[in-house]
Amino acid sequence: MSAKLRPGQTAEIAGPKHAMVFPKPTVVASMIKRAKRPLLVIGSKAPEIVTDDGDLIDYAIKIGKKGKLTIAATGHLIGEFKKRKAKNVYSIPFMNLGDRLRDTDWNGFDGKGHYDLVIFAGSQYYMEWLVLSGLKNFAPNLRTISLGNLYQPNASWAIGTVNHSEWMSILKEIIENLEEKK
Amino acid sequence: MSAKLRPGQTAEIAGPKHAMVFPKPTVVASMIKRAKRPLLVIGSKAPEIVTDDGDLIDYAIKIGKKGKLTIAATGHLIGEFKKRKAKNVYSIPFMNLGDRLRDTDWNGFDGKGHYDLVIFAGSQYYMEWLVLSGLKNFAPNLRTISLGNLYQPNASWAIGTVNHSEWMSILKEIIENLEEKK
Amino acid sequence: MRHIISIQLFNYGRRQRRTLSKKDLNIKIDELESSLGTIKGLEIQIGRITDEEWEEPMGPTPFPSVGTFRDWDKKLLNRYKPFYMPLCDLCCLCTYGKCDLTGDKKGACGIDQKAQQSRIVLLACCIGASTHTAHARHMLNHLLEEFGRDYLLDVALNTNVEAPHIRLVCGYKPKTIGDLEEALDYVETQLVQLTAAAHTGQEGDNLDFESKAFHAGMLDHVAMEIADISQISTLGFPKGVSEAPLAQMGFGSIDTKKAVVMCIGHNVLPSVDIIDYLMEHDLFDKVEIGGLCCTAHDNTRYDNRAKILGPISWQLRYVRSGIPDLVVIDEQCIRLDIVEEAEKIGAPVIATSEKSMMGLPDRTHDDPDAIVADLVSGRQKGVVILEPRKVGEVVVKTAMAVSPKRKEFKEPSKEKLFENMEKCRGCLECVMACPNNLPIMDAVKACAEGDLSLLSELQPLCVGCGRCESACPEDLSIISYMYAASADQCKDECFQVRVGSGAITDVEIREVGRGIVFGEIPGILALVGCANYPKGGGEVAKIAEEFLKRRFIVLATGCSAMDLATTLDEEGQNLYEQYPGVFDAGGLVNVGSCVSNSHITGATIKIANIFAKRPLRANYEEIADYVYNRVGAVGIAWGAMSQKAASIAAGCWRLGIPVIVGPHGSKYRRNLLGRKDKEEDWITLDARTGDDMYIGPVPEHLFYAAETIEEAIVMTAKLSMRPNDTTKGRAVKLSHYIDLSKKYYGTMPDDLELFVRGESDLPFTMKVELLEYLKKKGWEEGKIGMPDPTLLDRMIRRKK
Amino acid sequence: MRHIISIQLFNYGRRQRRTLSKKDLNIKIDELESSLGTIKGLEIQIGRITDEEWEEPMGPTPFPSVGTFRDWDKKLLNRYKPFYMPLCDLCCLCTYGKCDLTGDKKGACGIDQKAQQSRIVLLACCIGASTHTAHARHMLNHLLEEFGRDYLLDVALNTNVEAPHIRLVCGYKPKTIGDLEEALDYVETQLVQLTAAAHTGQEGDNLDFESKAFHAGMLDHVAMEIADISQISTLGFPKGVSEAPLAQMGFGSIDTKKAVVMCIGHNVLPSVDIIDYLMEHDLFDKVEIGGLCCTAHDNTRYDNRAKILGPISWQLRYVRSGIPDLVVIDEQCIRLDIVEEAEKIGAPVIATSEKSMMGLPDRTHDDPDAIVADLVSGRQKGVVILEPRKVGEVVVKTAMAVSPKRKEFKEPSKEKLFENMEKCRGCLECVMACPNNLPIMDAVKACAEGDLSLLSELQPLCVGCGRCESACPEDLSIISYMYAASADQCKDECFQVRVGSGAITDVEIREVGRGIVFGEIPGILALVGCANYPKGGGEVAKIAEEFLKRRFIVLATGCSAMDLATTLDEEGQNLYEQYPGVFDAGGLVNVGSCVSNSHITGATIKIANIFAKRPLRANYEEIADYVYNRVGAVGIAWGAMSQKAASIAAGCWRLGIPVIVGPHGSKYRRNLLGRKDKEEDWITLDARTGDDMYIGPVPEHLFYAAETIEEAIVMTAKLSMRPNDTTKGRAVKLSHYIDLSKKYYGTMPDDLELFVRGESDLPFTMKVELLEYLKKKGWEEGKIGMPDPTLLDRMIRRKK
Ligand code: SF4
Ligand code: SF4
Ligand code: SF4
Ligand code: SF4
Ligand code: SF4
Ligand code: SF4
Ligand code: SF4
Ligand code: SF4
Repeated sequence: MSAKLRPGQTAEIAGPKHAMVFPKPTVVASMIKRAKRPLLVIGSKAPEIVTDDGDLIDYAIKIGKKGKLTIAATGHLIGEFKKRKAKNVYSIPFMNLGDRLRDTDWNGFDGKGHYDLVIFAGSQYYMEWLVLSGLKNFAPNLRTISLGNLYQPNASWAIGTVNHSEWMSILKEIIENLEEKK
Repeated sequence: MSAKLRPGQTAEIAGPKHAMVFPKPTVVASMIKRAKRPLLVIGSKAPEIVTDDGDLIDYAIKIGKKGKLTIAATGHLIGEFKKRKAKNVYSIPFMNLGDRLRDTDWNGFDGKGHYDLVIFAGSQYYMEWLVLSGLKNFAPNLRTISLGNLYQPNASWAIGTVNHSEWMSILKEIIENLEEKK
Repeated sequence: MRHIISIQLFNYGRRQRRTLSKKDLNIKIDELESSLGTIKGLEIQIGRITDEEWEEPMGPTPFPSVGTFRDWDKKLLNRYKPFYMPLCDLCCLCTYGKCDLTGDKKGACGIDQKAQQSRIVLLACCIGASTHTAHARHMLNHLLEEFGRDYLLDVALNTNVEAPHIRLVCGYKPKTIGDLEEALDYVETQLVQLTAAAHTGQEGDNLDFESKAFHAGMLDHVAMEIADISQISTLGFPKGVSEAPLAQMGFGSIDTKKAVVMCIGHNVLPSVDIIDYLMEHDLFDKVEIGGLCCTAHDNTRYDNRAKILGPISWQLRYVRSGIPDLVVIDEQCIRLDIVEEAEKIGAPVIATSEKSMMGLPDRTHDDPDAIVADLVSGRQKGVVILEPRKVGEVVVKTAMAVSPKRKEFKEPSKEKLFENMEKCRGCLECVMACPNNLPIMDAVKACAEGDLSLLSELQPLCVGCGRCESACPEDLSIISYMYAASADQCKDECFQVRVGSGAITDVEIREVGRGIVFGEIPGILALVGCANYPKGGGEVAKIAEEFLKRRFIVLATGCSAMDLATTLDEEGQNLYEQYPGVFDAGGLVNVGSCVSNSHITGATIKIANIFAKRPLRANYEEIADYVYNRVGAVGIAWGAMSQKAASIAAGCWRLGIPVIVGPHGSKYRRNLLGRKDKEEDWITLDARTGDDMYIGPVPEHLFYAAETIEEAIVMTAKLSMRPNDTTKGRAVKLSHYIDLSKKYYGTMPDDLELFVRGESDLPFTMKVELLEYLKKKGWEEGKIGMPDPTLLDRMIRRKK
Repeated sequence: MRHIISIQLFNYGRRQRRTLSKKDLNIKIDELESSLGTIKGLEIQIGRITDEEWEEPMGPTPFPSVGTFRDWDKKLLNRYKPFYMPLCDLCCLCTYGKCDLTGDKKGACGIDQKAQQSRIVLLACCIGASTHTAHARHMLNHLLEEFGRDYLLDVALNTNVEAPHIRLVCGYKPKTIGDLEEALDYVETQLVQLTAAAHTGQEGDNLDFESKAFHAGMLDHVAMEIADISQISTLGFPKGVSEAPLAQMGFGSIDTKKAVVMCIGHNVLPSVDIIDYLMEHDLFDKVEIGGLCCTAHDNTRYDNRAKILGPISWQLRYVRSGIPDLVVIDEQCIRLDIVEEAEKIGAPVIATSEKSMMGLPDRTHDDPDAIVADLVSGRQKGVVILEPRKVGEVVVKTAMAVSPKRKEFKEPSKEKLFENMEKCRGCLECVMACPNNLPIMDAVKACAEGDLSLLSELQPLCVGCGRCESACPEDLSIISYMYAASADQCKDECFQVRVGSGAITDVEIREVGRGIVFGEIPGILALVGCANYPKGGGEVAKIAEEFLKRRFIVLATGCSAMDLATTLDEEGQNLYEQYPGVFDAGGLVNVGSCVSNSHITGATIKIANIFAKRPLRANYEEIADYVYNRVGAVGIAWGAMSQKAASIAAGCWRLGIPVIVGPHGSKYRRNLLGRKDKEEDWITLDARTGDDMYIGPVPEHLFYAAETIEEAIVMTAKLSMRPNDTTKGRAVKLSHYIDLSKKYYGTMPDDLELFVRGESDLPFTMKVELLEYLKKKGWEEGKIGMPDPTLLDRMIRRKK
């Protein structure tokens, strides 16, 4: 057994409690499917992340649609979603979002209750790291997933550090598996 | 793949560079056998570590004899070795030893040259942790092994966190495998 | 030798040090004989002889102690609750540790994670404030020695309120540079109390830690004020002039045929001696003096023939260019491997501060020529010279002697700079070590194959931290590669930077006060702090331009003031050249170095005092309440990274001024965020009646890390709103907010209903559209009040 | 109201603040009219009116600055090179980070791992020294207010040198408590400089950081001296008395039928008010006042009817016992969850320091009875009262009212204390969280099955940190279990502790000076610091006894002074009862609280000054050189864990006094270790001739973490050797070293040849045996010199 876990950034070490790495993409999908109030948080690097047929925003819209997730667009990203006519997308600064997610009294963007699973993608690595740290420490009951391609220790689960093509195929597989949502 | 490594102490996290865990005891033995100038460092907790037929000091003496290792007894432990008529044992405070090991000009207790592999057992967990940290950072070319039963992240290799009986059988297996030294 | 005596008065009725307000006295003794001996030229001042001019009665809180403003702080912290984001789950501050504080765990001392995070914030603020205070002390000691205690403070033209922070916090009015000492003593005493509070087993409550951090911030602004007004008064810096002269910045500003001296840091004293030496010996045509960081600003404030090399992030790049013949370091913002790096290019280092001695031998008391000889011969790679007035000669002589011998280093060949590149083993260590995960490996590999474009694209994204090199197992000189790949462009770059103008004058305050308070000037935007962000240059200038066009008053200091000079329009003009250098709507003022930040907060204080006639003396809470509720000031420290930045920001928070930082600012471990969705958080008192009133979330946040520059821009517009805005003012601010949202978010804001108090707040041209929107949102006219806003009970004029 | 003025003199010839040496002047003005108003009762002191008594000319280094003793420090650091052991490989001090500094990597600011580790050491020392300085400031401000500036310092019987640190460091001689302020101002100024040096981008060299840490340590001893001599002078504490009275300590010392007040911390002022109130109202038979940590010592110095509850590590245990009716916290060494813990037993908390407000409401300005009512009713779980003179009434009234209502808490049943034990799920989280990896789980499981023995065996091994509980997923109250398992024993424990005697008198110094300097008294052993080690109680007493028997002078302070009271001989007598309380060979003196540590270093300074007649005034290097080479003092801080301990130790290092810490002291991130195997490291100057001379490795280490108590004992004997030992003295020391080695190591030392200068150094009884040993080792007579040892060139009397 080797202790070597490939980190997302050399000094990313957080603490004793750190993210589990998904054994396979289908687990992500089924986790999302099982969630009652999942939220997908898309960060402002999303347009720079190029996929086969578009960018991470397109993937996000697909995931949102197929998994019936509310989407939070951070930074100034909302415009992109508007352009692509995505539904159920809210704009919120990343810091605000973190702050609200740790508040158990917050009832979500639609006022219908707190989220039970929050999935992150497309954010600046270290900023996501920190928001996840805030949540790990102060929202102990919130489950978090990082879909980024660099290991995020502060999430509950993470994809881990993978290269671009591996990453893309993981995301695709997640999307495919979401289809089957009953 | 799970990122969970069972730590030796909850907050033992050191840094990005941390010990490999031995896949099996024979590897330890062969590493020792391959070493030109190995040193075994025995800490003052050794008499408290009870084995089937004695204590860790007895094991240390066996390892020393079979693997032809020099032994450094830290704390006030030298008396125990003397009592048991062990040879090739030197007394030195743990801090001093660490300080000398990081000095490439030091020629060892016998003046015949620096050690190339240093094996630790029987020390206070956190004190070993720190000496190993000093060596990891400032003696980059020195290979270190922790034979303790709690994972020591700052060593080059460690046994990892195991319970007492697992630990004992690992130590025994190491001793057995040392026999075959040519 | 003259002995001059400063006197502290202890008023035994309080625990705090105090000055007498009117019982002042000045005794001069030319010669006095006593049984103890003879004293000549003795001057005794009891109290402040200057006080006679200050009729204002003492306010409630002179020389406040650690807990004095705790209630005020908690009012703010209750509205802007800290959202903690631990950068580490452990505490390693004592040998009981490391302790795991994850979640609800406690350390061996009983501390919990929130208290720990806020303790680290406090510690950072203490270190930051100590840094400016230590700087101020060093500066003041030297200036007192050189100019005498009686040297009159002369800070800004036509200005009565010379030291708003000292007046506000300490409750006295300094007249001479000697008078500054009492405030500095006070700051030091308080800082030691605060540092002590961070000790294991002292404070335990996170909000009490936060309040203490605010206290450190307040003290920091006093210290910065002392540092800057003492140097402005004595060294002939611009005194609040409009349209300050221009200085040159960039690689292209340096004539590499001259001997080049590179000064790094924050303390202008050694540089002053160098410039004086150059002037006295008429050597400006033989020697270039260029600076990095604040020393650069202050050098140009002293003499605008000095050059600005650039902000902190260019430090390593400049050294790698080989151009500097000699490096002078004073204090702060110094790369700690500078001696090693300078050695590689054959440039000796002169260290000039006890705070930063870098292991070099102390030659303060040696003969200058002997020192020069040792440096020129390379017998010593650097020396310490602690007497500022001894630096000039050594530096100039050494630089001139070294320069001709450094030919081989001064113009390194591309081959040399690109050395070893092909050894890249593709391990990705560089990328993982890079704070921004920049694609370094790809760029290096491409370059090795002859394609320089990727590397030169990296250059503007790189903050020059050197972590990639340090991580590289092949020890590749990645920063040199980046420099080499874009050297041809950047070598000719020369930008104009307006010289730091110093404090805002009373006249300027009087002229704009009304516009700001009633919202007709939409806001004051301060762009401050370091340039440690990717795309240095473009980003900050983009913000500045956006708000200059919208007739905000835009102020800049430190590296930000440099960085925004680097963006040119089609005509090759930068913002300093396009916009007037005046403290007025649409004006862009470089206030100066980092210690000049005190003038920005000082200006908001002066608005309350001079424009609104609020009593200033030892009256912190009322003034802060005023600034918070009425002065639409917003600070952006896009590249803030240091402990100093933390304490400067904390000084803004206590005054109620919101601060936005860049994304890595989230690493400050917490933000102070308002919750616009919670109406109960936005209840304010109406000073006229004492009624509670809902005012909407203005300003929404107090400390806030933005993810993108676009987000920061839109948020700035939003944070400029204040409960006191007139309808006209609010309409202007709303129109900017809407406009910028549309521009950068591609959509209307989704929270407009929280800022429109009544129809008359609506920008006229958008009225119809907006009313429709508001209707959908269920907006009600008048739900949001327009009180005479205050958070302080005692400001209520008529109690119910 | 009386106004009293203190005056600082600035000597313009130097940058440092200075006092005039002889030009002193004292003006009293009963009433003075000037154009500015009338002043009454004004007193002006110029310079030090006390100076007239001090004929000694000013030494070379009054008010030294950060770099003044850098050369001296580097001499020591070159012999005792730091061995760094990072507690973390990362740096997280600024938002550039986290940076990985492993091995030869550098941070984004250019710092390397060694510099980073030493920076953290500096920061710890700054925090530690700030803590004592802030304490001294608070103490002094209050005492000045209460007793007036002119109150005469009266520190110790028959003692002229009242303040060795102030005289040595600052170069003046304080006469009144008001005179202490100048030294305190100086310390604060310097500490801010040092804290600033830890800022990102300032100091870069590890040895310069170390030197700065030494500076912080030196300042710390000045601050501690100020704190202690001001309270000794004013509050009637013992003034260096021999055989100080005894006070009672332990659970058994408390009469639980009375209302029990538990005071935690380091600042006696609130406790003084409580004791005064008890005296004035004759309530000592109704109220017990017990203290933890230094407040406990100082309470008994004020009135030995006060009780010592115990050292820091018993804090949680005492609360869990349910006995305290009310908890008063002042500053330092407070468990930060104390409010929560006290709430669980229904005891209100009174916080009395701005440094530690714990989130409680500030009621300083409220009516005492209103506060009492709120606390007794439980409307408030605690309050802040910042005026020490208001605490007594509230505390006593509240405790007396609360006590009868707390019956249910005061004697918790075993069932209650053992609650939930059976829920243990065997997860081992407790064990992994325990700093000592104690076998908690096994003990809990055994206890759940009725076997209490394992738990009660754990109790003495446990340092009371609570990490196990915090980690336990079942929230089991492990500390309560441990308490309950051994409550029956510990409830009756009552130990005698000698009350802190304060400074060592000049007379005592005169009497023992010779014996110490020539080695006839083998050494001074100081047992200081916290009690955070397993087996608290046994360990420190074991050391003390070993050296008392060997006629060392044994001094103790703080929690160590408490801890060594807990070991009893067959007759039930502890060391305080067995050994005389005198500063002489074989004497055991409790010097006092942690700030009394200044008297221990002060005693070594006084030996140099009073016994050896070395000039004291502003003459630090010479005195340190003397202490280092001649005074066989060794400090052991077995449980040291805090930043304060770091700075106290640093103050010892700069004076050349070796310090041994317990194993967890390795977490201080570095040791300062000599290399006895390197002869070249042990060359010293002979002051008589200027010749270099090999002196052997004495003392071998400067800062050293021992693995076991036995190792510490043997090392203490070894570290007591000094180059200046007479042959007789060396023989005595060697015989202890050999004897203790045999006893604890079961063998002769293997390095004796390094300490035997000539045959006459050999203990007579072992001569034959030793000569044989030495022969084997190739020892040569006279290879090790016996110079008049010095490290300072300027001490050489006859240059070659
Ligand atoms: S300060 Fe507290 S939390 Fe930090 S290491 Fe020490 S005991 Fe643990
Ligand atoms: S120097 Fe530039 S490329 Fe290298 S790690 Fe730093 S930011 Fe990244
Ligand atoms: S760290 Fe060095 S060797 Fe590794 S990929 Fe980067 S440049 Fe290449
Ligand atoms: S802005 Fe930042 S980097 Fe620039 S001089 Fe100021 S502190 Fe240094
Ligand atoms: S707080 Fe910083 S230095 Fe301490 S363990 Fe965490 S990362 Fe390391
Ligand atoms: S202080 Fe230096 S090493 Fe530490 S985080 Fe900041 S840049 Fe990195
Ligand atoms: S309280 Fe005692 S048993 Fe529990 S973790 Fe601390 S030392 Fe270990
Ligand atoms: S942590 Fe709690 S549940 Fe787990 S073994 Fe320890 S006592 Fe039992």
